[in-house]
Amino acid sequence: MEIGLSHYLSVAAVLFTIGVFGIFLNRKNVIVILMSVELILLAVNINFVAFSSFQGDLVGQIFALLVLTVAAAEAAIGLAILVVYYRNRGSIAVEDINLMKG
Amino acid sequence: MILQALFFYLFSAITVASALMVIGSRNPVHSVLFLILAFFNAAGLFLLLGAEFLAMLLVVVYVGAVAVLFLFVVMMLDVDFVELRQGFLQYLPVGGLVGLVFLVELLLAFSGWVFAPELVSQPVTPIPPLATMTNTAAIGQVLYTHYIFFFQIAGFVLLVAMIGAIVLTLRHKPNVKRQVIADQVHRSQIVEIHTVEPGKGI
Amino acid sequence: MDIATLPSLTPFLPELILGVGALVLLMVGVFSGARATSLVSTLAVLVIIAAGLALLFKTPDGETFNAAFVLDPFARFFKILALIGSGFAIVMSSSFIKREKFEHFEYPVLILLATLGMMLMISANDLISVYLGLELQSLALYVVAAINRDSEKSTEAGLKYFVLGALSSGMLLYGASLVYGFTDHTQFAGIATALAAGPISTGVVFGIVLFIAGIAFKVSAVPFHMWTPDVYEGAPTPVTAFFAAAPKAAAMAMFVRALVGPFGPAIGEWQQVVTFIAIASMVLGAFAAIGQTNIKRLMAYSSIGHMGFALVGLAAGNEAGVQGVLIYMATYLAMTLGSFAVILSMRRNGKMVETTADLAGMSRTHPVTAFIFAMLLFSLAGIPPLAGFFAKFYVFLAAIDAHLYALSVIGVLSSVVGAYYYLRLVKIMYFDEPVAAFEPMSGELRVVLGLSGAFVILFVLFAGQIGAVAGLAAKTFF
Amino acid sequence: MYSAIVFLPLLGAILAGLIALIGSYRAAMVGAPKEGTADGHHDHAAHDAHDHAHDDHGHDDHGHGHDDHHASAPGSRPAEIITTGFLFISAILSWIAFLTIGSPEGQTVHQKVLPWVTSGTLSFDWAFRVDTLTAMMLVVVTTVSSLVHLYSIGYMSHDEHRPRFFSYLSLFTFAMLMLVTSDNLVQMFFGWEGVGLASYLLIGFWFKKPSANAAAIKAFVVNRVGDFGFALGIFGVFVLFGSVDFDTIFANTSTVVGTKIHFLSWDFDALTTVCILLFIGAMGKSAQFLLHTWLPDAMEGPTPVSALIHAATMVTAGVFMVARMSPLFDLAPTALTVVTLFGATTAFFGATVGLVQNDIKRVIAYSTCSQLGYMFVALGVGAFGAGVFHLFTHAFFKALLFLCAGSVIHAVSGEQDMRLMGGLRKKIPITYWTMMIGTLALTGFPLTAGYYSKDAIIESAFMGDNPLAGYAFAMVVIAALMTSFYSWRLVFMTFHGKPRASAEVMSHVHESPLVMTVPLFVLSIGALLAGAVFSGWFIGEGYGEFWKGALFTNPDNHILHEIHEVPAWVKYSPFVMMVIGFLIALWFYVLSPSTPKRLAEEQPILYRFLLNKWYFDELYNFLFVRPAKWLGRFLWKKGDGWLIDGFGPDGISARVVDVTNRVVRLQTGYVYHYAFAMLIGVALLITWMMFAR
Amino acid sequence: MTDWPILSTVTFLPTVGALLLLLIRGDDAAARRNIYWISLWTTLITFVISLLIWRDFDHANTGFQFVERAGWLSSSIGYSMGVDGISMLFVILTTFLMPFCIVASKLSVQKRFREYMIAFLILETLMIGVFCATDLILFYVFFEAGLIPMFLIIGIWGGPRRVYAAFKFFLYTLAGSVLMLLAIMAMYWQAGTTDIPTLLNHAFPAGMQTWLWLAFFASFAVKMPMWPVHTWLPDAHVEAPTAGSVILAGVLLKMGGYGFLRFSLPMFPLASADFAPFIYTLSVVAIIYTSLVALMQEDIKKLIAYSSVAHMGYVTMGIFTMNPQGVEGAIFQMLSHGIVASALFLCVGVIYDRMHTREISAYGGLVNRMPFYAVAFLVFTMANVGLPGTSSFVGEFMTLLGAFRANTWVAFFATTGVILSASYGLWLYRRVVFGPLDKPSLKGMFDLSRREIAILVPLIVLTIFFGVYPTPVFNVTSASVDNLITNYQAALSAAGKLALAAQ
Repeated sequence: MEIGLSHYLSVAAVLFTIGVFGIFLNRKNVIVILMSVELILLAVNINFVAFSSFQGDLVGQIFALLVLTVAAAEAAIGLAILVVYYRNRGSIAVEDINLMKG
Repeated sequence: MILQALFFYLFSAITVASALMVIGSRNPVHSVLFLILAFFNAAGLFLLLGAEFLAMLLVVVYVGAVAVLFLFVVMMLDVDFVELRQGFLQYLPVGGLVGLVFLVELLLAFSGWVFAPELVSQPVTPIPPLATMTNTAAIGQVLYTHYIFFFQIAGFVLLVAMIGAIVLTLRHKPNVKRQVIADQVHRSQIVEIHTVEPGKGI
Repeated sequence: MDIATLPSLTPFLPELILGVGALVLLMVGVFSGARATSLVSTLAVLVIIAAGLALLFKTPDGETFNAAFVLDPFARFFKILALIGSGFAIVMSSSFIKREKFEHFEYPVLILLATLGMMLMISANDLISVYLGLELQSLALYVVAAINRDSEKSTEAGLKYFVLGALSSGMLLYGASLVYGFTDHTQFAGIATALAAGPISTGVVFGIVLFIAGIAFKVSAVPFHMWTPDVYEGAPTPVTAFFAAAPKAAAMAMFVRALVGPFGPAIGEWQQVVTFIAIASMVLGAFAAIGQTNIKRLMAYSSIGHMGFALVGLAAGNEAGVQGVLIYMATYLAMTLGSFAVILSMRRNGKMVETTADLAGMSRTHPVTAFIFAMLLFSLAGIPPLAGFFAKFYVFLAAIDAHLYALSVIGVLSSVVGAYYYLRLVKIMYFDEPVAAFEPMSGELRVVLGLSGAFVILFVLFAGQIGAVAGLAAKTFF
Repeated sequence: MYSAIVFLPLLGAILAGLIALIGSYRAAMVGAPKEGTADGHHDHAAHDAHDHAHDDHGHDDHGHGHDDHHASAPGSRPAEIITTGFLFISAILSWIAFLTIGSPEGQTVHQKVLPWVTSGTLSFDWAFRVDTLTAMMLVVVTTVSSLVHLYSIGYMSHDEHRPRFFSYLSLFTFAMLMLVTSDNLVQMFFGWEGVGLASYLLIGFWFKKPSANAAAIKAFVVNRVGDFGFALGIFGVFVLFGSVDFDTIFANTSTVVGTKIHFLSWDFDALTTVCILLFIGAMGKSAQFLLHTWLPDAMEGPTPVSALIHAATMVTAGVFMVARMSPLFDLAPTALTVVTLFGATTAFFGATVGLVQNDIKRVIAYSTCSQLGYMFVALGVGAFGAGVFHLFTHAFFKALLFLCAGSVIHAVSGEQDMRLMGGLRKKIPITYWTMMIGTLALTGFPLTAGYYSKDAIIESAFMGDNPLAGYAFAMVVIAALMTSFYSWRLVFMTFHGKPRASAEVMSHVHESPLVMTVPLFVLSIGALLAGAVFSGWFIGEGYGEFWKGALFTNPDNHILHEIHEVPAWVKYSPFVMMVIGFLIALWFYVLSPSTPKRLAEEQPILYRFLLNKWYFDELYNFLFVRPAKWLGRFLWKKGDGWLIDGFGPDGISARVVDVTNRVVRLQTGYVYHYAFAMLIGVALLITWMMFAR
Repeated sequence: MTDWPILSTVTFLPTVGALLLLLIRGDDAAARRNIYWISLWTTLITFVISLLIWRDFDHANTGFQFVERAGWLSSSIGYSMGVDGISMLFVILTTFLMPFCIVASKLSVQKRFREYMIAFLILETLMIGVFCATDLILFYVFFEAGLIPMFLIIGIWGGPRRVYAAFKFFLYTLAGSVLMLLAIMAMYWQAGTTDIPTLLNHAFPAGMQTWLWLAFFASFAVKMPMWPVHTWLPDAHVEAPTAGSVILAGVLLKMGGYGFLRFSLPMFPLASADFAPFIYTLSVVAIIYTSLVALMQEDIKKLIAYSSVAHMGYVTMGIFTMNPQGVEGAIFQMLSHGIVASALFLCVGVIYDRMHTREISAYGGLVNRMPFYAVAFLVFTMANVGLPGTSSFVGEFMTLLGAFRANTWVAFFATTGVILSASYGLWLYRRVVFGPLDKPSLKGMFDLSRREIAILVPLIVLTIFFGVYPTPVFNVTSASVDNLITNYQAALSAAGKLALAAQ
């Protein structure tokens, strides 16, 4: 049984969906949201690498490389913001992030 | 081929399962650990696809740096984990439905993918055959030439991340003593240098 | 591949100035400590001016970095807007910095870096450049949103912005990956060729939709707008002013370039999406703003609505439409900066006030400010002969040309609904009895307000010339 | 000359008006602050001191006896002299014109004054067209008007607003002259409405009296109902003839006979439609049945006004108009039938109501109403000359009657109720005798003016060949009986019997001054002789030379010749009726004064029915006034307020606010909701794209 | 003919005056006086210059005159001005009414005098611009921009419910106009230009005409205002300051009628013919409905406002009769209403300044203390009623005549308006002016001041003058109107022939 591109894409799609789920189903913990973001980016990377590999084009891998870089930066910023938020509120429960609305 | 398929299913199954656990586990520490597991297996998938360098990078950068960072923060923010799980299933039906529709549509779209020969002109940056150059070398070959622009910008992104992290979290606590090298080596009026003749004393 | 060939750096000169300037200023800041915020701000403005001058006078059009970066009239137009937006944002924050003890020298540096990101977005000619530029800008913005780190609101704003922003860039990336996968290209020219060549597969369409979703988040178009009110309210006011102006222009530029350029052949697909987004934005912007009492929040909804109007031009997808978007964004920038100059001056007893009721009777206490603000508001509402009218005029002109009648009718009617809340502000300023006066407006805010007021009022005289310039810029794609 | 006739009264009106205005303005501005010093709005309390001279004194219908502390307006005398003088000049010129035009060699005079409107094919000017009919009307109008002016000098001598009064009178005269001299329908309409305005002003002259105001409005509005028809008629004429000039119209009458006009979805005979529409106008102005209700109320005005406007001139404008348009009417037999119907009915109706009225002026008013009916009967049966002749004679004796009534009222300190009069014969003999003459003329006593014209009408009605001629004949004969009865009733109740007024009033009764009695004499002469002198011209042998085509042009119309061949009983019937009426009146009010009361008690329904004028006011109130008010309020509150605003702007804005509240509630502040919204958005778009492709 | 840009001069002179006002500092009596005189002189000079337009106007020329052109938005959307027989008199009307507004406001406006005058002068520029513009976009700009000053005038200097009224006025009119804007754009793409003279000769496809017509109708119907979109007018009138009402009734309402004449009829003749019955219906309903409503009003201004709606019903009816009498009558009616309604509002202003109430029941018997006022008010009431000899009659008569030629039902029902207008007009007059003066608050009233006389007398003179001698007006309008109708008929018959050929 041949493992084709669509297999990889499907895995990526599932991961992506899980990541999205993680963002809006999660009620209690912001860190999990950040991890969900990482999952999404992982899914994207799988996509890129898979396409790159199946097309024989290196650009996809370069893109994935850069995504990885940016994702790391993003994680850093995200965590930094989370930390300052925690310092202010003493909580990282998602439900508490509700000062502004309407 | 069979082996490849086997590994594919293994890696992808674990990736998906651990991804689910990331968002599903009670304890954030477990989430991070599952995230690491997912990354490892994704790296495996990359290997299967022939992207060794990225696989390595994923392990080094993500597992080694990002995931650890997460772990660090989770530990640092002393959150009461027991309480953090309620309400998960409240919106699951609706959300699940929407997500499912979304997923199914994505999957359907992939079926339309064809490696259409008429589409493919020459790839801009073709992957050189493994015989002539390894994946890492090939990436290295283009990253600093063709894609120097992206590389530099990525550098700026990282710089922003650095500045951002510092500006947000760094605090100068007034009562903490810090080493100021400049002060130490600074010559001030208080310190006076006298050339003392040997044997004379001041 | 010829390694010896160095890419031409001349089209890249403004970005170079910004990037290097940011690094230098960072050094200046680090070595002078927190006291240097004002100095760094001033220098940052100078850097922006320098970049602008370079952009206007020293840079030829052209592609560079293997066509990942392009400078064309369209990009030039938007870059000017972005630079103006950022520059004035820094200028306007200077008094705020002094009064609120807001001493982060990183702030101007981050704005410079964000501006760099915007410039890259505007010039992006490759999906990768799009992504990197976007992230450079976004990361900086996440940080500045939360920069008032001791404020709950500010950090909450940063957090929300970050979480949703990350989600949106995930979507954008996913879309980009699909586009890449189904067209075999990340370069815009290649994508366009691939799309033009054959039938457009569902995968590409999904890619485009996800990509649009990602950018729509940046321009805060419905339904990806939800962050906007909260972030506008939570972020420090100068930051909000910045948010409202330059990044919108940059994201819109990218939006236009991506859809009209590489995705141009797929207009049949994305036109409906953009139409939907435009309608939703206009309507929501109009309706939701009515309920607001916080003026920053109100401006947030207002900007949502305005992005909807700008997208009308994009939805038309023709030359006139692009021209409309260009004019719209220019006008929007001027109006936003002016409005925020007023909002920034709303200071009483040493504290900023933010509710609309605080404007009561402003026409008596600050007649000139109130007059200009009223003109800005009428302009935002799209009443001739002010600039806002012409902005709307051009986008709807394009929409009619593209036979988007339903969109046009809904659009103009929602502009009527939207006019209500602008009028309400005018009413508060002019018809209501005065409350205590604000503290005197600082000089630089006066300048900004005066300039934007002059732009808005005198636009009618120069509408032809501005339109011509925008038309020239729009020709880039056609 | 014609310009002078028409415009002298206008000049007088303007001058008198200015005198009135300046005088009252000066009076009102005493103590007014200089503007600019106190921001223009005055401190009301500070000026209360100034209005001591203006206590609100209700006026009665006369200006005499009390209210002596009311100073006359300054310039009253000049105003009187100017207006009266101009009017007399105008009257003299009119007689000259009448004799010139009416003489066999007289020519119709056309005189253009000013262009008015030119638009496409529509074009009309301010212009005079003086033919015999006009000249006759000029005489009637200016003569009666000048006499009324003169009379008013005495009658109004104690009123504080005399300049205004004379200004109105002259204004009225001007408008009436414009009406009769017009050479096109629009100018006629100008005069038509102009007299309406003057009538409105004069009825409401005592503006403090609510009843006077109400009557004034009623007069104007009811007249407007007529004008509604008149205006439509003019439009119809224009559509038919392409012109509104009389000459053009009359020249082309034959071309439109039998043509149809599409009016209100149906095709009608063009001439009939137009004529009926015009006649509606005439009904309004001439107080014909259904549109008569304003005339009795108009008696709220000063009595000279009643004499001038509501007896002699304005109310006959309708008759004049139909006569003027006789070339059209004569070709529209159906329209003439309608005219006959209304004329006969009015003649009867007015007479019945006049039987029981107690207000001296109202009796005469209903009498006028009735007599106008006579005129229309004549017009309706095609005897245009007879109708116009009656107009002519009626002007004299009816003006006389009113002025006499005014003199009576003047004598009894403003009392108008005949039940409180009686026995005045000796005290005011001149009035009594002139009134006798008027009464005789009205009842058609042989050889008086009324005798000639009225008998001609009755005879024409008998001979008329339209379907309702028989009905008309019956009505006018019965009306003649009643006319005689109420006329004599008036005389007996007022002048004979025992005085029923208080002794104090009786002690004040005195004969009117010379300015008032001279007009009575003059009019008496007219009432006595106008018929005898002019009957030959109007309806007799001199007919053709006199009218010279100013009346009908239809060669088949021979009715004025045929009336000489009526049976004898017809010829004597009016006289018999008059005698019977006189005898009954004599029995009721002189010989057996208790009979009327008994009769009223025996026939309460009929009595009330008549006393309340057939309940027309109540009916109209019920049919039109109250529904209109209800409808107005309904449309305002429910239509505009509830429906249009409620579902329009207000409703929409309320819905907008609802939507806003709902939209704002979407913005919950929770990140996961926001993320979910984004997901839904993307999923939605993707799904849409999936199926839309 | 003058060779200087007279139209632009007239249009922008008031703006110059407004800018001059900006130079005046202070809020004391002297400043007030200066502001007043500058404004007055500005408007007077504008008026005098505008009279030159009339003097030099070529009656025989059916095209646009005094044409000015300059580049603006693009080669096909320019700044172009011009007047023809239809628009010229509206310019004069505007410039004519303006000084009255200034004078009438001299004392009644207490607060923010300078801003008030600036708003009015700007408004004048915009109003004149509407009638002079010969480019659709330019027209629209002027047309809509007028909302801003009017909004402020009502909102700042208005009565107690001014906020509601101002918003209603603004949003209602805006909602109508934006659709017109879209139609203008569609026309631009169809014809390639927004130049009105060119568009007048452009034949739009029949199907498109319907939609364009409806869009323009949305704007003009609201502006007119036609039933059932009239409800903003009574509110706006009641709350607006006197001069605001004058301008509103005198000029702003005319823009709707002008728009119908300038655009709907000549540019969309087929649609106009199709929709004429619709317009008739609305007009007749307006005449009867609003007259009945006026009958029951308790507020003087509201009553006059409703009567304005009724009178505008005559105008729309007349315009769509498409015969010379109807159209010229409609133009005349608009001009006449501009004078008469303005004068009525000025009259109301006079007593409002004294009593600060507009309730009819607060008055009564004013003639006792204010004879001059009573005369003036009577003249205008009678003019409002349509008495022959006043200018209103000419317009009313001709529109009705035109309507009779077009459709007798319409004429029949519309003519009932003469009865109703008499009812409410006299009823108002009787309640305000006649009767005994027994309200203590009224006893201190004084008659018109010299300033007020100076305002009202010219209006009286004109009302009567144009009633007696309307020829000057018809001289101006007739050629253009004939041309309009000829083209209209030609377009209709051309379409008819096409339809025949197609069969």
